[in-house]
Amino acid sequence: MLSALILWPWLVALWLAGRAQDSHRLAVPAALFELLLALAVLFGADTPDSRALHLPLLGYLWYLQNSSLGATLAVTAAALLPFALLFAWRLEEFRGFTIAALVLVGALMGTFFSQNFLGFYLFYEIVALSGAWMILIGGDRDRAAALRFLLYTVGGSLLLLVAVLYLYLRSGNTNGIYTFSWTHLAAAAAPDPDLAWWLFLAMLAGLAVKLPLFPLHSWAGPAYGRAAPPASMLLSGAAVLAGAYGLIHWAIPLLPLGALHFAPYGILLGAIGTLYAAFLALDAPNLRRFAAWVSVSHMNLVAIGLFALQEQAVHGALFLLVAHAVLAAGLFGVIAILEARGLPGHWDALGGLFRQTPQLGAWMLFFFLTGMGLPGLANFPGEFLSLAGAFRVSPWPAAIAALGILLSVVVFLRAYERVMLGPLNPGIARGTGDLAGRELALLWALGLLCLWLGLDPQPLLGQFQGLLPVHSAVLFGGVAHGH
Amino acid sequence: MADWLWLIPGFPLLGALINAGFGQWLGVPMVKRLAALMPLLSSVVILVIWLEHATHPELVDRVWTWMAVGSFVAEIGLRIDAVSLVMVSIAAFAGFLIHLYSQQFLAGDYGERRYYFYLNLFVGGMLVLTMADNLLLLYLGWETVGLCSYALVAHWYRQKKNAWAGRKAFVVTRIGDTTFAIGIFLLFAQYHTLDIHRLLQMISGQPVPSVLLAASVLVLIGALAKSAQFPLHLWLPDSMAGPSTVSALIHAATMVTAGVYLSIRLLPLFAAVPGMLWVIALLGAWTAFFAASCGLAQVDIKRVLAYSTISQLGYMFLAVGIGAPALGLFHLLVHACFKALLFMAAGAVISIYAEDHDIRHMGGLKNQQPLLRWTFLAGISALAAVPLISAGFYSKDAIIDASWLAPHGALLYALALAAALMTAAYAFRLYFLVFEGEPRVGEPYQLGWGMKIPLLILAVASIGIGWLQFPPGWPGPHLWLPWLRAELGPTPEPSGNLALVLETVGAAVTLVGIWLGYLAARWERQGRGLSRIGFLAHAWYVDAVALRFLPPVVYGGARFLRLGVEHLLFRSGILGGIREGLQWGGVGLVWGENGLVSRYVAFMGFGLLLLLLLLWGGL
Amino acid sequence: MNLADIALVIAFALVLAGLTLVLLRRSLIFFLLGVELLFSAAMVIALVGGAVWQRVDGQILALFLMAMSGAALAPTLALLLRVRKAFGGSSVDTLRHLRGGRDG
Amino acid sequence: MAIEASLEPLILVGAATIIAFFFDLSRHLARWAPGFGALTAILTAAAVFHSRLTLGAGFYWDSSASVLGAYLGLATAAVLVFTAGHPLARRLPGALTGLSLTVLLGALCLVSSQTLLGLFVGLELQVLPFFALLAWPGSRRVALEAATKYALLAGLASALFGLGVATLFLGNGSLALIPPAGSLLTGFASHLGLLLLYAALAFELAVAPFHTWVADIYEGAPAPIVLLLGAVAKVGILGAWIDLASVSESWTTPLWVLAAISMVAGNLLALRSQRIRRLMGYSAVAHAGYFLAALGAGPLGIVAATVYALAYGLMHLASFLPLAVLPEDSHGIPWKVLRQRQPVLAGLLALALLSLAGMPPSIGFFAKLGVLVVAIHAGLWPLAVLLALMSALSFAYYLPAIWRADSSERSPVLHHASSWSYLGALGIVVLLLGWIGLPALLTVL
Repeated sequence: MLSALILWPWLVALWLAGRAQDSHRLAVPAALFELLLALAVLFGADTPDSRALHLPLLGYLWYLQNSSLGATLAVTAAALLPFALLFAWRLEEFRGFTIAALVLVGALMGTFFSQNFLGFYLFYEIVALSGAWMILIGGDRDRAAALRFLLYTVGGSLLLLVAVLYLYLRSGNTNGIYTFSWTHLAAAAAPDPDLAWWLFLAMLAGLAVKLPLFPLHSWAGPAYGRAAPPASMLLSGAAVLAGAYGLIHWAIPLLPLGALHFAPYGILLGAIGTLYAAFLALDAPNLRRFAAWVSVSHMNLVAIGLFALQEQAVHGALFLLVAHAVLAAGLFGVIAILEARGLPGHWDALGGLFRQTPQLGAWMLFFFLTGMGLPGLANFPGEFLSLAGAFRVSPWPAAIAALGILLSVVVFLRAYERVMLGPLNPGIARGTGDLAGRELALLWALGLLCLWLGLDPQPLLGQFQGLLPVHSAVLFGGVAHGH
Repeated sequence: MADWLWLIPGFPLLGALINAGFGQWLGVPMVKRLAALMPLLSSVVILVIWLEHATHPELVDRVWTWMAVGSFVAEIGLRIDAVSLVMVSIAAFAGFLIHLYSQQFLAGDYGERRYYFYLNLFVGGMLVLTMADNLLLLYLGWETVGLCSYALVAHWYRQKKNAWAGRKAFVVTRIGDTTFAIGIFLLFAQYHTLDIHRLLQMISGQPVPSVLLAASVLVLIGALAKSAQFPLHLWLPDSMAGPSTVSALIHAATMVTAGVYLSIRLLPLFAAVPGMLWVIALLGAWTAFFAASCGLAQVDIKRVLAYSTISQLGYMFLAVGIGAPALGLFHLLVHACFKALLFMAAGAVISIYAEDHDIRHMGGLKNQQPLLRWTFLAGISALAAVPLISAGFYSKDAIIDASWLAPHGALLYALALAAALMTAAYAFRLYFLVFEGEPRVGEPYQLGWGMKIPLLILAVASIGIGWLQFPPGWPGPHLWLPWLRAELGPTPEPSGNLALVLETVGAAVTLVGIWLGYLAARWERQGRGLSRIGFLAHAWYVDAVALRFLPPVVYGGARFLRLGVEHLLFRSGILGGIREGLQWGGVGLVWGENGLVSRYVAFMGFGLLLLLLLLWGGL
Repeated sequence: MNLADIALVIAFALVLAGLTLVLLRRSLIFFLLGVELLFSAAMVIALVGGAVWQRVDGQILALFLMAMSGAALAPTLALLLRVRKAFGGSSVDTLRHLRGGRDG
Repeated sequence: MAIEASLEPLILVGAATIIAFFFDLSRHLARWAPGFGALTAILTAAAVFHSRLTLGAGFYWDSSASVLGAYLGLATAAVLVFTAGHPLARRLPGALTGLSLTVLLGALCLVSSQTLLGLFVGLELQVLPFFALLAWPGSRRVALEAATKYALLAGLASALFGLGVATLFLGNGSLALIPPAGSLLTGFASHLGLLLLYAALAFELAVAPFHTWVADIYEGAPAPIVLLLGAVAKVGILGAWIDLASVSESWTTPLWVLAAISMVAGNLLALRSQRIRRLMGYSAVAHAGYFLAALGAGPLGIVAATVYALAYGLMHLASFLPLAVLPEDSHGIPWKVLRQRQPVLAGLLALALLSLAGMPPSIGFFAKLGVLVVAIHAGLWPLAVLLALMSALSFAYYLPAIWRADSSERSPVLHHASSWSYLGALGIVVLLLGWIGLPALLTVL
C-alpha cells in the first residue's frame, strides 16, 4: 500500500514519458487516484509496513512505515497535485511538468514514510532533482535558478548525510548492528554536546534549507519567482513538507541535545526570516516574487514553531505547513490564472483589474487574507499556535515575529491594490475574461478547504496529537523548557 | 435557549455565504433583500433574549471546539450577558436599519452585491466579537470587522485614494491588532487559558504585576487603535472614503466601539495594574479634546462627523478610566443611535449635492428636505448634548460630571468640558452651514420609505433613549445603572450640590457652544472661518508627520533589505563571493592548462615538491 | 665516504640533471634525454641497492629499467617523427592545440 | 612444468594478445579480431574468478584484486564489443585488439602483483600501448598531439616509478611489496621511494597536481581509446594504488592531502569547462580525489576504495560509451539528436552523469557513501565535509551538461551499431541497480 503510493505516480510518469498523447487524459485521474491512495493510508486500518531490499550493513533500504504525521503530509502533497496539474493545464510544457510533478510527489511520499535514512535521503534527492527539473522546463526557463535550488538542497543534504553517517557508525560501533533504520540511529548514544551542536547544524543545513530557514533562503526567490506558477505551487507547498518533516522526524529526535541547544537560535532565525522575507515581499518587483517571499516568510514561521520544541508550537507549525500548502495552491493558482490571460505579473502592467475580473479579484483577496493570517481562514490556527507556543519558550523573538502580523497586511494589501484596485491599467485588454468554469471550481475547492481549516482545525490538529509524544516525549513534554 | 445563540451571528454569516456562493444566480434585487433580512432575523432572536433576560441573565453556547492542543483549548463559544446584550442589540438592529437604508441609498451602484456581502459579513463578525467568550474568538471577530472595514472603505475601488484609505484603515488598526495578539500570547503564556471569565478570575487570583502591566498595555493599544484614539486615530478620517452607510455602521455605531467594549470586558485586567485606569481616562479625555478641536475646522461634512466620532469615543474611554464603565456603555448606545443617524443623513445630503462633501458649498436645505432637517437636528442635538431634550445630555454630561470625582479629576474634567464646548460648536456649525442660511439647491432627491424609517427611528432614539437614566437625584427613571450594577459594579456619581453645579456648568457650556457654532458658521460663510486655521484643519499635523516619516521608513527599509541585504550581501556578497572564489581558483588552475608540456611538467614538479615536503613532515 | 655513497651522489646528480632538462628545455628531444637521465639514475640506485644488500635483484632491476626505458623511448621517438611531419617542429610550442581556458 | 594458478589469467591474456596481432594478416579474419578479444577478456574474467585467493610467483589474487581483475576482463570485453562497431576499428583491428589486450594484461599485473617489479612491468605494459592507441590511424590530427603529450609525460612518470622502485629497493633490500623484514616503510629511502611511486601513479591517475595532461588527452584522443584508458587502465592503476596503500597503512598523510587537492582542483576546473570531453577529464581528477580520500582513511578504506574503483570504472564506461557515439569534435552533447537516434545511450549518458555526481540510488552514490563512511570512521572530518561540499558542487557542472542544449545548429552524424543499444541497456541496469550487488561485494571483501 505504502509502496503503491510511491510507485503509482512514478509508473504513470514513466508511461507518460513514453506516450506523449496521453498526458492530458491521464494526468488528473492519476493524481486523483494518488490522493485516494493517500486518504486510504490516512484513514484505513493498520497499513502494514513495507520492507524490501535488505542490504547488509545498510538495513532495509525500502522500509516504509505508516505514521499519522507522515500520512497527513502525504495527503496534503497528494491533494496539491491535482490542483497543480489543473492550473498547469494550458501550459505548453504540460507533459514535462506532469512527469516532473508525478516524480516529485512520488518521492515526497517516500520521504514521509521512509524509516531508513538512506531511503529518506534517496527520496529527498529525487525531490530536489525533480524540483529543479520543474523550474527548468517552465516559466522563464531559468537555468541559474534551477541550479541554485539544486545546489542549495544537494549541498545541504550531503552535510546532512555526513552527520547521519556519524550517528550510523556510532550506533553500529556500540551495538554491532550497522543499519540506517530510524530506530537504530535514534538509539545511538548521544554524542558530546559540542559535537552534537555541529552535527545538528549539518542536519539543519540539509533540512532547513528546504523550508528555507533564514540565512539559507537565497535560492527561494529566484526558484519560486522564475518557475511556472504551478511548479512554484508544488515546490513551496509540497516540497517544503519534506524539509519540515525531516526536521521533526530525523534531525530533532536523532539529536535531541543538539536540537535543544539550537532551539533559541532557531526561533530567532525564524523570527528574523519571517520579517525579512515579508519585507522582501513588500519590495518584490512582480507578483511571482511577491508570492515567493510570502511563502518563505510563512515557512520561517513554521521554523519558529518547530524549534520552539513545545507542544502547541509544534502542532501549530505542522498545521501551518498543511495550511500553507492550500494557500500556496491559491496564491500561485491565482497567478497562474493571471498569466493564462497574458498578464505576466509586473506591477506596471497591472492595476484596476477588479473591474474586468471581479470574481478573480474576490478570490485573490480571499487568498491574500488567508496569507495575512486572518482568523477563520487556514493559516490562522497555525500561525497563532506557533507564535503562542514559541512565546512561552522565548518571548522576545516570538514577539518580533508577531510584528509580521502587522507587516503582512501592508504587504498583501499593497500588492492587492497594485493588481486589482485603482483605475484600469490601459495596457490590459478590455476583453480580459473573468474566471472560467474550471478555474472557478478549483478556486472554490481551495477556498472551502481554507475555510474548513480555519474554522475547524481540530480534526487536523488531532492527527498530529497521537504522534508527537511517541517521537520526542522528552522534548515536547516540556521537560526541556522547565514547564 | 442558549443553544440558539449561534443563530445570532449565524444569520448574517449565512447571508454572506449565500451571497458569495449563489449571488450571481439570485440577482442583485434578491440578494439585497436577503441581506437586509438577515440582521432582522438576528434582531428577532435578540428580542427573544431580551424578553428572557430577567430569568436568564447569562447565556452560554459552546458551538464547537475550535482548537485544542495540550493545555490549550479555544472553543467557538458564545456568551450573552448584560453588556454584550447591549452590544449585540446595537450591532444587529443598527445593522438592520443600515441595510434597510442602503436598499435605496446605494441602488444602482457598482458592486452592490459585494457591498451586501461585506455588510452581512461585518454584522456577523461584530456579533461574534461581542459574544465571544474567549479572547481568540474575540480576535476572530475583531479581525473580521477590520477586514470588512477595509473592503467597504475601499468599496469604490476605482479611485486610487479610496483603495489607499481602506488600506490605511486596516494597517493602522492592525498595529493595535498586533499588540493585542502579543498581549494574548502573553496572557496565555502566563495563565494558560484564553477563556475570558477564567482569565479574569485567575488575574485577580494570582496577579503577576509585570506580566499584567505588559499585557494591559498591549491590549490597550489594540483597543485604542480599533477605537481610533490618539495617536492611532489617523485612519478614521480617511476611511470616510467609503459609502456613508458604511461610515454609519462601522465607523460610528459598531466597529469603532469594539475597543471600548474590549476595555469594559477586560476591566479587571486594567484595574489590576495601578494607574492604568487613570492613563486610560487621560487618553480618553485628551482624545475627546483633541478630536473636538479638529472637528471645529473641517469642511468635509463626513470628516466633521469622523472627528466627532473620535471625540465621542474618547468620552467612552474616559468613562471606563474613571471607573464608570456603565456610563461608557450608556454613551456608546446613545452615540450609536445619533451618529448612525447623522452619517446616514449626511449621506443623503452628499447625494443631494452630487457627491460634493464640502459644507461651504451647502446651505438652506431645511425647506427642501424637512424630514432630513429634523432628523439631522435631532442627531446634532444629541451630539452637542443639548440639555434635557437630547440623549447626549444624559449620557455624556454624566461622564463629564463623574470625571470630577476621579483622582486629578479637575484635569480630566477640564479637558472633557472644553471638548464638550467645542463639540457643541462644531456640531451646530455643521448644522447651520448645511441646513440654515441661504438655500443652495442641489439635485432633487426623494427619500424613500426605506430611508425615512431608519432616520425616524434613530431620531426618536437620539432624543428619547437618554431618558433611561436620569441624572442622580432627578425625578424620573433610573434604569440603566442599576441594571448593570451587578455586572459592572457601582458607578461613581456626584451628588448634592456638587452635582447641581456640575450639571449647570455642563448645560451652560453646551449653550455657549451652540452660540459659538452659530458664529462659526457665519464666519465660514464670510470666508474667514475656522477652516482657515491650518493647524486645526490638518488635525495638528499628526497625520502629515506620520505619513511623512512612517511609510518611507517601511518602504525604504524594504528596498534596503532587497537591494542592500538580499542582492548585495547574500547574492553578490556571499553567493557571488563563493562563485568568484571558485572562478578564481579555476583561473589559477587553468593557468596550468595552457597546452604546453613544459607547464605540465612544472605542475608535476610542484606536486613532487609537495610530496617531498610531506616526507619531511612525515618522518 | 664509501663507494656506495659516491654512487648515490652521482645518481642524485643525474636526477637533478634530468629534471633540469625536463623542466627547462623547450625541445622535445631534450625532454626525452632528461627522462633517460632519470632512468639512468634509477639504474644506478638499483645497482647500489644490489651492492649494499648483496642481492642479485639489483642487477635484475637495472636490466628491467634499461629495457623499459628503451621500450618507452622507441614509440615516443616515432611519435615525435610524426609530429614533426604533421606540425612541423619538435619544440613544445608545436603541441598546444589542445589546451584549457579557451572556452572560458 | 606446473603453472602457478595465480598466473593463469595472465598467461591467457598474454597468449591471446599475441594471437590477436595475427588477425590483421587477413582482411576477412580481421573483422573477428575484436570479437576474439572480447571473448578472451570474458574468459580472463572467468579465469580470475577461478584463481581467486591464489598466491604465487609474485602475484596474489586477493579479494580486491579478484574483484577488480574480473571487472577488468569484463570491461575490456565491453570496450572491445563497442569498438568493434566503431569506425576506429576499421584500421588494423587485430593490432587494436592486441594492444587493448596488452593494456588488460598490464592492468591485471597491476592489481595482482605482489612485487615492485611486477607493478613496474604492469605499468609499462598498460602505458606503452596507449602511445600507439591514442594516435590510432584514422583519428584526428589533435589525437597525435594528445598521444605525444601522453607519451612524453608517461615516460617521465615511468622514470619516476623506476626511481621509486630503485629507491625502495635501496631502502628495503627487497622488491616484494611485503618484504621479509615485515614492513614496506623502514626508513627515509623507503618513504622517498613510496612517494615517487605515488607521484608516478598520481600522474597515471591524473591526481592533482599531476593532472594537467588529462583534459588534453580526453579531448584529443579518439573516444573509444579514452574509454579504454578510463575503464581499464585507470582501474588498473587504482588497483596498484590499493596494493601499495594496503602495505603502507601507517602513513596515509600523502593520500588524503592529494585527495583534498584533487577534489578541489578537479571540481573547480570542471566547473569552468564548457566542452564535455574536457569536463569529463577534469571530473576524473575529482573522482581520483574521492578515491584517494577512501584510501587515506586507513584499513577500512581499502574496501571502500575497491568499491569506488569498481564504480568509477563502470561510470566511466557508461559515460564515454555514449560520448564515443558522437563525432569526435563535439563540444556539447546534442541531446535532441542523441535522444532520437540512440535513446538507450542517451538515457545511459544522463544516468551516468547523475551517477558521477553522486545522485542516489545510482552506484556512484553508494560508492561515495562508502568513502564518506570510512572517512568519518577515521575521524577525517574536514575531508568528509570537503567531499560532501565538492560532491554538491559537482552537480553544478554535471547537471548543466545534461540540460544544456548543444549550441551548434547543425545536427551531427552519429556513429551507429546495433550492439550498442544492448550494451547501453546493460549499462543502465548496472548503474541503476548495481548497488544491490555492492554490499554483497563488501561481504566478499
